Amino acid sequence: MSIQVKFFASLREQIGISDTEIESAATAGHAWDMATQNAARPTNTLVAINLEYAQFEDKINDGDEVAFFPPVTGG
Amino acid sequence: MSIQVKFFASLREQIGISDTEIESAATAGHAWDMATQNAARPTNTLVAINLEYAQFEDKINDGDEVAFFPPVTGG
Amino acid sequence: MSAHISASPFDPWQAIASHQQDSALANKFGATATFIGSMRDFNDNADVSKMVLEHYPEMTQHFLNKLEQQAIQRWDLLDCLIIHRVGEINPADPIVLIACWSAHRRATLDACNWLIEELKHNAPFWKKETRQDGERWVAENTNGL
Amino acid sequence: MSAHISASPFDPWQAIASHQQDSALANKFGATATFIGSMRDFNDNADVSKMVLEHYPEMTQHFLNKLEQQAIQRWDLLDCLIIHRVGEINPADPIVLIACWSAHRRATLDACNWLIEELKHNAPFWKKETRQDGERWVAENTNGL
Repeated sequence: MSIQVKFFASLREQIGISDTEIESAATAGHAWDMATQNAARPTNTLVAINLEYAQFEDKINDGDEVAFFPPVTGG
Repeated sequence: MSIQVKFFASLREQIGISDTEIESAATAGHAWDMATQNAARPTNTLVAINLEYAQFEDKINDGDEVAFFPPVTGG
Repeated sequence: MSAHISASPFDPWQAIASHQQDSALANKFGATATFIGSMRDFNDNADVSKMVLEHYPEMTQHFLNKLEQQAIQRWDLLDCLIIHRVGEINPADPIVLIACWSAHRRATLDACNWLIEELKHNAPFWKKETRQDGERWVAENTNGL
Repeated sequence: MSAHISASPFDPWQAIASHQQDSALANKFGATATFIGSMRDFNDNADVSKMVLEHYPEMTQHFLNKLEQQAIQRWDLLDCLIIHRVGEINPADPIVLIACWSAHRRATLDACNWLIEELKHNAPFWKKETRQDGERWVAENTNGL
Protein backbone atom coordinates (compact mmCIF):
# COMPACT_ATOMS: atom_id res chain seq x y z
CA MET A 1 0.00 0.00 0.00
CA SER A 2 0.95 3.64 -0.28
CA ILE A 3 -0.38 7.19 0.07
CA GLN A 4 -1.46 9.18 -2.96
CA VAL A 5 -0.70 12.89 -2.72
CA LYS A 6 -2.25 15.53 -5.01
CA PHE A 7 -1.67 19.26 -5.50
CA PHE A 8 -4.04 21.69 -7.19
CA ALA A 9 -4.04 25.11 -8.82
CA SER A 10 -1.30 27.56 -7.76
CA LEU A 11 0.17 24.99 -5.34
CA ARG A 12 0.47 22.44 -8.12
CA GLU A 13 2.40 25.01 -10.17
CA GLN A 14 4.60 26.12 -7.25
CA ILE A 15 5.48 22.61 -6.15
CA GLY A 16 5.68 21.38 -9.73
CA ILE A 17 3.81 18.16 -8.92
CA SER A 18 0.20 17.32 -9.63
CA ASP A 19 0.12 13.75 -8.37
CA THR A 20 2.64 11.57 -6.53
CA GLU A 21 2.86 8.57 -4.25
CA ILE A 22 4.65 8.27 -0.93
CA GLU A 23 5.26 5.10 1.08
CA SER A 24 3.68 6.23 4.30
CA ALA A 25 3.11 9.28 6.49
CA ALA A 26 1.98 9.78 10.07
CA THR A 27 -0.09 12.91 9.46
CA ALA A 28 -1.25 15.11 6.57
CA GLY A 29 1.47 17.62 7.46
CA HIS A 30 4.02 14.82 7.31
CA ALA A 31 2.70 13.81 3.89
CA TRP A 32 3.31 17.39 2.69
CA ASP A 33 6.90 17.28 3.91
CA MET A 34 7.61 13.95 2.26
CA ALA A 35 5.92 14.74 -1.05
CA THR A 36 7.48 18.21 -1.35
CA GLN A 37 10.86 17.36 0.21
CA ASN A 38 10.20 19.79 3.02
CA ALA A 39 9.10 22.76 0.92
CA ALA A 40 7.72 25.70 2.91
CA ARG A 41 3.94 25.42 3.20
CA PRO A 42 2.02 28.60 2.35
CA THR A 43 -0.02 29.61 5.41
CA ASN A 44 -3.36 29.45 3.66
CA THR A 45 -2.87 25.91 2.32
CA LEU A 46 -5.90 23.65 2.68
CA VAL A 47 -5.82 19.87 2.98
CA ALA A 48 -8.29 17.09 2.24
CA ILE A 49 -8.02 13.43 3.21
CA ASN A 50 -10.10 10.98 1.16
CA LEU A 51 -12.11 13.82 -0.42
CA GLU A 52 -13.03 15.49 2.90
CA TYR A 53 -11.54 18.67 4.37
CA ALA A 54 -9.08 17.79 7.12
CA GLN A 55 -6.40 19.23 9.42
CA PHE A 56 -2.63 18.94 9.02
CA GLU A 57 -2.45 17.08 12.34
CA ASP A 58 -4.93 14.42 11.14
CA LYS A 59 -3.58 10.88 10.90
CA ILE A 60 -2.99 9.24 7.54
CA ASN A 61 -3.61 5.56 6.88
CA ASP A 62 -2.29 3.29 4.21
CA GLY A 63 -4.24 3.73 0.98
CA ASP A 64 -5.41 7.27 1.83
CA GLU A 65 -5.52 10.07 -0.70
CA VAL A 66 -4.21 13.41 0.59
CA ALA A 67 -4.71 16.62 -1.39
CA PHE A 68 -3.25 20.09 -0.90
CA PHE A 69 -4.68 23.25 -2.45
CA PRO A 70 -4.98 27.02 -2.02
CA PRO A 71 -8.21 28.84 -0.96
CA VAL A 72 -11.00 27.92 -3.36
CA THR A 73 -12.38 30.41 -5.87
CA GLY A 74 -15.32 28.72 -7.59
CA GLY A 75 -18.92 29.82 -8.00
CA MET B 1 -65.77 67.43 -12.81
CA SER B 2 -66.43 64.51 -10.52
CA ILE B 3 -64.71 61.79 -8.46
CA GLN B 4 -64.37 58.29 -9.79
CA VAL B 5 -64.69 55.57 -7.16
CA LYS B 6 -63.61 51.96 -7.69
CA PHE B 7 -63.92 48.78 -5.64
CA PHE B 8 -61.91 45.60 -6.07
CA ALA B 9 -62.04 41.91 -5.18
CA SER B 10 -64.10 40.90 -2.14
CA LEU B 11 -65.08 44.55 -1.49
CA ARG B 12 -66.39 44.88 -5.03
CA GLU B 13 -68.58 41.85 -4.44
CA GLN B 14 -69.75 42.95 -0.98
CA ILE B 15 -70.61 46.47 -2.06
CA GLY B 16 -71.92 45.30 -5.41
CA ILE B 17 -70.23 48.15 -7.29
CA SER B 18 -67.08 48.01 -9.36
CA ASP B 19 -67.00 51.57 -10.59
CA THR B 20 -69.07 54.67 -9.87
CA GLU B 21 -68.93 58.45 -9.90
CA ILE B 22 -69.71 60.86 -7.12
CA GLU B 23 -70.02 64.63 -7.39
CA SER B 24 -67.46 65.53 -4.77
CA ALA B 25 -66.03 64.40 -1.45
CA ALA B 26 -63.88 66.07 1.20
CA THR B 27 -61.80 63.01 2.06
CA ALA B 28 -61.30 59.41 0.92
CA GLY B 29 -63.39 58.25 3.87
CA HIS B 30 -66.14 60.62 2.79
CA ALA B 31 -65.94 59.22 -0.76
CA TRP B 32 -66.51 55.74 0.71
CA ASP B 33 -69.61 56.93 2.57
CA MET B 34 -71.06 58.62 -0.49
CA ALA B 35 -70.33 55.81 -2.94
CA THR B 36 -71.58 53.05 -0.62
CA GLN B 37 -74.44 55.02 0.99
CA ASN B 38 -72.74 54.72 4.35
CA ALA B 39 -72.03 51.01 4.29
CA ALA B 40 -69.89 49.76 7.17
CA ARG B 41 -66.22 49.76 6.15
CA PRO B 42 -64.30 46.54 6.92
CA THR B 43 -61.42 47.39 9.24
CA ASN B 44 -58.71 46.11 6.90
CA THR B 45 -59.91 48.15 3.90
CA LEU B 46 -57.15 49.86 1.92
CA VAL B 47 -57.50 53.03 -0.13
CA ALA B 48 -55.62 54.51 -3.07
CA ILE B 49 -55.95 58.01 -4.49
CA ASN B 50 -54.80 58.45 -8.09
CA LEU B 51 -53.05 55.06 -8.09
CA GLU B 52 -51.07 55.67 -4.87
CA TYR B 53 -51.76 54.21 -1.44
CA ALA B 54 -53.42 56.83 0.77
CA GLN B 55 -55.17 57.37 4.09
CA PHE B 56 -58.91 57.73 4.68
CA GLU B 57 -58.34 61.24 6.06
CA ASP B 58 -56.55 62.35 2.87
CA LYS B 59 -58.25 65.14 0.93
CA ILE B 60 -59.92 64.45 -2.41
CA ASN B 61 -59.86 66.89 -5.31
CA ASP B 62 -62.09 67.19 -8.33
CA GLY B 63 -61.08 64.67 -10.97
CA ASP B 64 -59.41 62.30 -8.52
CA GLU B 65 -59.77 58.53 -8.73
CA VAL B 66 -60.33 56.82 -5.39
CA ALA B 67 -60.12 53.04 -5.03
CA PHE B 68 -61.02 50.74 -2.13
CA PHE B 69 -59.80 47.18 -1.79
CA PRO B 70 -59.03 44.43 0.74
CA PRO B 71 -55.48 43.33 1.71
CA VAL B 72 -53.57 42.30 -1.39
CA THR B 73 -52.73 38.66 -2.14
CA GLY B 74 -50.59 38.68 -5.26
CA GLY B 75 -47.17 37.19 -5.92
CA MET C 1 -35.97 46.90 -17.46
CA SER C 2 -39.59 45.89 -17.86
CA ALA C 3 -42.69 44.96 -15.88
CA HIS C 4 -45.45 43.02 -17.61
CA ILE C 5 -48.93 42.05 -16.52
CA SER C 6 -49.86 38.95 -18.48
CA ALA C 7 -53.40 37.69 -19.03
CA SER C 8 -52.16 34.45 -20.57
CA PRO C 9 -49.76 31.71 -19.42
CA PHE C 10 -46.04 32.34 -19.90
CA ASP C 11 -42.93 30.18 -19.87
CA PRO C 12 -40.66 31.75 -17.23
CA TRP C 13 -37.35 30.34 -18.50
CA GLN C 14 -38.10 31.33 -22.04
CA ALA C 15 -39.15 34.81 -20.91
CA ILE C 16 -35.90 35.30 -18.99
CA ALA C 17 -33.76 33.90 -21.82
CA SER C 18 -35.37 36.15 -24.38
CA HIS C 19 -35.18 39.24 -22.16
CA GLN C 20 -31.51 38.52 -21.51
CA GLN C 21 -30.77 37.94 -25.17
CA ASP C 22 -32.07 41.41 -26.01
CA SER C 23 -29.84 42.92 -23.35
CA ALA C 24 -26.55 44.58 -24.25
CA LEU C 25 -25.15 43.67 -20.86
CA ALA C 26 -24.05 40.07 -21.42
CA ASN C 27 -20.39 40.67 -20.54
CA LYS C 28 -21.15 43.06 -17.72
CA PHE C 29 -23.30 41.05 -15.35
CA GLY C 30 -21.74 38.42 -13.17
CA ALA C 31 -24.90 37.44 -11.36
CA THR C 32 -28.54 36.70 -12.13
CA ALA C 33 -31.06 35.77 -9.45
CA THR C 34 -34.60 34.79 -10.25
CA PHE C 35 -37.72 33.88 -8.35
CA ILE C 36 -40.79 32.15 -9.81
CA GLY C 37 -44.02 31.72 -7.88
CA SER C 38 -46.32 29.04 -9.27
CA MET C 39 -49.80 27.84 -8.48
CA ARG C 40 -49.97 24.80 -6.23
CA ASP C 41 -52.96 22.47 -6.31
CA PHE C 42 -53.12 22.68 -2.55
CA ASN C 43 -53.39 25.61 -0.10
CA ASP C 44 -54.29 25.99 3.53
CA ASN C 45 -55.27 22.30 3.88
CA ALA C 46 -57.56 22.14 0.85
CA ASP C 47 -57.32 21.15 -2.79
CA VAL C 48 -57.47 24.10 -5.15
CA SER C 49 -58.56 23.36 -8.71
CA LYS C 50 -58.44 26.87 -10.17
CA MET C 51 -57.66 30.44 -9.28
CA VAL C 52 -58.63 33.86 -10.58
CA LEU C 53 -56.26 36.79 -10.10
CA GLU C 54 -57.90 40.21 -10.11
CA HIS C 55 -55.89 43.43 -10.36
CA TYR C 56 -56.33 47.20 -10.66
CA PRO C 57 -54.75 47.63 -14.10
CA GLU C 58 -53.47 51.22 -13.97
CA MET C 59 -52.35 51.13 -10.33
CA THR C 60 -50.82 47.65 -10.64
CA GLN C 61 -48.71 48.62 -13.66
CA HIS C 62 -47.68 51.87 -11.97
CA PHE C 63 -46.77 49.95 -8.82
CA LEU C 64 -44.65 47.36 -10.67
CA ASN C 65 -42.79 50.08 -12.58
CA LYS C 66 -41.98 51.90 -9.36
CA LEU C 67 -40.83 48.68 -7.66
CA GLU C 68 -38.38 47.98 -10.48
CA GLN C 69 -37.00 51.50 -10.38
CA GLN C 70 -36.52 51.30 -6.63
CA ALA C 71 -34.77 47.92 -6.82
CA ILE C 72 -32.48 49.06 -9.61
CA GLN C 73 -31.49 52.17 -7.71
CA ARG C 74 -31.11 50.59 -4.29
CA TRP C 75 -29.02 47.59 -5.42
CA ASP C 76 -27.38 49.12 -8.47
CA LEU C 77 -28.87 46.43 -10.73
CA LEU C 78 -27.99 46.30 -14.41
CA ASP C 79 -31.42 45.02 -15.36
CA CYS C 80 -34.67 43.78 -13.83
CA LEU C 81 -37.66 41.90 -15.20
CA ILE C 82 -41.04 41.33 -13.55
CA ILE C 83 -43.95 39.39 -15.04
CA HIS C 84 -47.19 38.81 -13.14
CA ARG C 85 -50.17 36.78 -14.29
CA VAL C 86 -53.77 37.92 -13.99
CA GLY C 87 -57.03 36.21 -14.92
CA GLU C 88 -57.77 32.50 -14.74
CA ILE C 89 -54.88 30.39 -13.50
CA ASN C 90 -54.47 26.61 -13.38
CA PRO C 91 -52.33 24.45 -11.08
CA ALA C 92 -48.62 24.52 -12.05
CA ASP C 93 -49.01 27.83 -13.92
CA PRO C 94 -46.32 30.38 -13.11
CA ILE C 95 -47.92 33.37 -11.38
CA VAL C 96 -44.99 35.70 -10.85
CA LEU C 97 -41.48 35.96 -12.25
CA ILE C 98 -38.70 38.19 -10.90
CA ALA C 99 -35.25 38.34 -12.46
CA CYS C 100 -32.40 40.64 -11.38
CA TRP C 101 -29.05 41.15 -13.12
CA SER C 102 -26.03 42.77 -11.50
CA ALA C 103 -22.25 42.73 -11.41
CA HIS C 104 -22.37 41.06 -7.99
CA ARG C 105 -24.31 38.22 -6.40
CA ARG C 106 -25.40 39.85 -3.17
CA ALA C 107 -27.25 42.61 -5.04
CA THR C 108 -29.27 40.19 -7.17
CA LEU C 109 -30.29 37.92 -4.31
CA ASP C 110 -31.17 40.76 -1.95
CA ALA C 111 -33.16 42.57 -4.66
CA CYS C 112 -35.09 39.37 -5.50
CA ASN C 113 -35.90 38.87 -1.84
CA TRP C 114 -37.12 42.42 -1.44
CA LEU C 115 -39.15 42.39 -4.65
CA ILE C 116 -41.08 39.22 -3.87
CA GLU C 117 -41.99 40.49 -0.39
CA GLU C 118 -43.12 43.85 -1.84
CA LEU C 119 -45.17 42.04 -4.48
CA LYS C 120 -46.77 39.78 -1.89
CA HIS C 121 -47.59 42.49 0.61
CA ASN C 122 -48.21 45.62 -1.43
CA ALA C 123 -48.87 45.02 -5.12
CA PRO C 124 -52.60 45.36 -5.97
CA PHE C 125 -53.52 41.79 -6.92
CA TRP C 126 -56.21 39.61 -5.35
CA LYS C 127 -56.56 35.83 -5.53
CA LYS C 128 -59.82 33.94 -5.56
CA GLU C 129 -59.50 30.18 -5.26
CA THR C 130 -61.90 27.55 -6.52
CA ARG C 131 -62.19 24.63 -4.13
CA GLN C 132 -64.53 21.69 -3.85
CA ASP C 133 -66.80 23.68 -1.59
CA GLY C 134 -66.86 26.75 -3.86
CA GLU C 135 -64.96 29.96 -4.48
CA ARG C 136 -63.14 31.86 -1.79
CA TRP C 137 -61.06 35.04 -1.72
CA VAL C 138 -57.62 34.46 -0.21
CA ALA C 139 -57.62 36.55 2.97
CA GLU C 140 -53.98 37.51 3.32
CA ASN C 141 -50.49 36.51 2.23
CA THR C 142 -48.27 34.80 4.77
CA ASN C 143 -44.92 36.17 5.87
CA GLY C 144 -42.19 34.62 3.82
CA LEU C 145 -44.08 31.40 3.13
CA MET D 1 -31.88 16.27 -7.46
CA SER D 2 -28.65 16.45 -9.40
CA ALA D 3 -25.23 18.09 -9.39
CA HIS D 4 -23.27 18.30 -12.65
CA ILE D 5 -19.76 19.38 -13.39
CA SER D 6 -19.72 20.53 -17.01
CA ALA D 7 -16.63 20.86 -19.19
CA SER D 8 -18.58 22.60 -21.94
CA PRO D 9 -20.82 25.69 -22.05
CA PHE D 10 -24.44 25.26 -20.97
CA ASP D 11 -27.61 27.29 -21.37
CA PRO D 12 -28.85 27.88 -17.82
CA TRP D 13 -32.52 28.55 -18.68
CA GLN D 14 -32.71 25.54 -20.91
CA ALA D 15 -31.06 23.38 -18.26
CA ILE D 16 -33.55 24.50 -15.61
CA ALA D 17 -36.52 24.09 -17.96
CA SER D 18 -35.50 20.60 -18.94
CA HIS D 19 -34.75 19.52 -15.37
CA GLN D 20 -38.13 20.86 -14.29
CA GLN D 21 -39.95 19.15 -17.13
CA ASP D 22 -38.60 15.80 -16.02
CA SER D 23 -39.83 16.42 -12.50
CA ALA D 24 -43.06 14.91 -11.25
CA LEU D 25 -43.53 17.81 -8.86
CA ALA D 26 -45.09 20.40 -11.15
CA ASN D 27 -48.27 20.86 -9.09
CA LYS D 28 -46.47 20.61 -5.76
CA PHE D 29 -43.94 23.41 -5.85
CA GLY D 30 -45.10 26.97 -5.34
CA ALA D 31 -41.66 28.53 -5.53
CA THR D 32 -38.49 28.28 -7.58
CA ALA D 33 -35.41 30.38 -6.87
CA THR D 34 -32.35 30.32 -9.07
CA PHE D 35 -28.93 31.88 -9.11
CA ILE D 36 -26.60 32.05 -12.10
CA GLY D 37 -23.02 33.26 -11.85
CA SER D 38 -21.47 34.31 -15.19
CA MET D 39 -18.04 35.37 -16.31
CA ARG D 40 -17.55 39.12 -16.53
CA ASP D 41 -14.97 40.60 -18.87
CA PHE D 42 -13.73 42.73 -15.99
CA ASN D 43 -12.48 41.88 -12.47
CA ASP D 44 -10.55 43.69 -9.81
CA ASN D 45 -9.88 46.73 -12.05
CA ALA D 46 -8.58 44.79 -15.06
CA ASP D 47 -9.96 43.38 -18.29
CA VAL D 48 -10.19 39.60 -18.31
CA SER D 49 -10.24 37.92 -21.70
CA LYS D 50 -10.41 34.27 -20.63
CA MET D 51 -10.54 32.08 -17.58
CA VAL D 52 -9.64 28.50 -16.74
CA LEU D 53 -11.46 26.71 -13.94
CA GLU D 54 -9.56 23.86 -12.33
CA HIS D 55 -11.21 21.36 -10.00
CA TYR D 56 -10.52 18.17 -8.04
CA PRO D 57 -12.93 15.88 -9.89
CA GLU D 58 -13.77 13.27 -7.25
CA MET D 59 -13.82 15.65 -4.29
CA THR D 60 -15.71 18.34 -6.19
CA GLN D 61 -18.49 15.95 -7.23
CA HIS D 62 -18.67 14.52 -3.72
CA PHE D 63 -18.83 18.04 -2.28
CA LEU D 64 -21.64 19.15 -4.62
CA ASN D 65 -23.67 16.03 -3.86
CA LYS D 66 -23.35 16.64 -0.13
CA LEU D 67 -24.29 20.32 -0.50
CA GLU D 68 -27.49 19.40 -2.31
CA GLN D 69 -28.43 16.81 0.28
CA GLN D 70 -27.84 19.29 3.07
CA ALA D 71 -29.90 22.03 1.39
CA ILE D 72 -32.79 19.66 0.65
CA GLN D 73 -32.87 18.45 4.23
CA ARG D 74 -32.42 21.80 5.93
CA TRP D 75 -35.03 23.69 3.86
CA ASP D 76 -37.30 20.79 2.99
CA LEU D 77 -36.80 21.40 -0.73
CA LEU D 78 -38.71 19.37 -3.30
CA ASP D 79 -35.81 19.47 -5.75
CA CYS D 80 -32.42 21.05 -6.30
CA LEU D 81 -30.14 21.40 -9.32
CA ILE D 82 -26.50 22.53 -9.39
CA ILE D 83 -24.35 22.87 -12.50
CA HIS D 84 -20.77 24.15 -12.36
CA ARG D 85 -18.47 24.76 -15.30
CA VAL D 86 -14.83 23.71 -15.43
CA GLY D 87 -12.16 24.16 -18.09
CA GLU D 88 -11.77 27.13 -20.40
CA ILE D 89 -14.40 29.83 -19.94
CA ASN D 90 -15.13 32.91 -22.03
CA PRO D 91 -16.74 36.22 -21.01
CA ALA D 92 -20.51 35.96 -20.63
CA ASP D 93 -20.36 32.16 -20.14
CA PRO D 94 -22.44 30.91 -17.22
CA ILE D 95 -20.12 29.44 -14.57
CA VAL D 96 -22.53 28.23 -11.93
CA LEU D 97 -26.24 27.50 -11.80
CA ILE D 98 -28.27 26.83 -8.67
CA ALA D 99 -32.01 26.11 -8.73
CA CYS D 100 -34.19 25.24 -5.74
CA TRP D 101 -37.84 24.13 -5.75
CA SER D 102 -40.09 24.11 -2.72
CA ALA D 103 -43.67 24.57 -1.59
CA HIS D 104 -42.75 27.95 -0.09
CA ARG D 105 -40.73 30.96 -1.20
CA ARG D 106 -38.59 31.53 1.89
CA ALA D 107 -37.10 28.03 1.64
CA THR D 108 -36.04 28.46 -1.98
CA LEU D 109 -34.45 31.87 -1.53
CA ASP D 110 -32.65 30.97 1.69
CA ALA D 111 -31.35 27.71 0.21
CA CYS D 112 -30.08 29.53 -2.90
CA ASN D 113 -28.30 32.07 -0.72
CA TRP D 114 -26.67 29.40 1.38
CA LEU D 115 -25.66 27.26 -1.61
CA ILE D 116 -23.91 30.05 -3.49
CA GLU D 117 -21.93 31.06 -0.40
CA GLU D 118 -20.93 27.44 0.23
CA LEU D 119 -19.90 27.06 -3.41
CA LYS D 120 -17.87 30.27 -3.32
CA HIS D 121 -16.10 29.55 -0.05
CA ASN D 122 -15.78 25.78 0.17
CA ALA D 123 -16.26 23.97 -3.14
CA PRO D 124 -12.92 22.82 -4.62
CA PHE D 125 -12.67 24.97 -7.75
CA TRP D 126 -9.88 27.39 -8.67
CA LYS D 127 -9.97 30.22 -11.20
CA LYS D 128 -7.06 31.35 -13.30
CA GLU D 129 -7.68 34.54 -15.27
CA THR D 130 -6.00 35.61 -18.48
CA ARG D 131 -5.35 39.37 -18.56
CA GLN D 132 -3.33 41.62 -20.81
CA ASP D 133 -0.31 41.19 -18.55
CA GLY D 134 -0.59 37.41 -18.40
CA GLU D 135 -2.25 34.68 -16.39
CA ARG D 136 -3.04 34.98 -12.72
CA TRP D 137 -4.69 32.71 -10.12
CA VAL D 138 -7.60 34.43 -8.39
CA ALA D 139 -6.49 34.71 -4.76
CA GLU D 140 -9.75 34.50 -2.87
CA ASN D 141 -13.49 34.97 -3.30
CA THR D 142 -15.04 38.06 -1.81
CA ASN D 143 -17.77 37.97 0.80
CA GLY D 144 -21.13 38.23 -0.88
CA LEU D 145 -19.86 40.15 -3.88
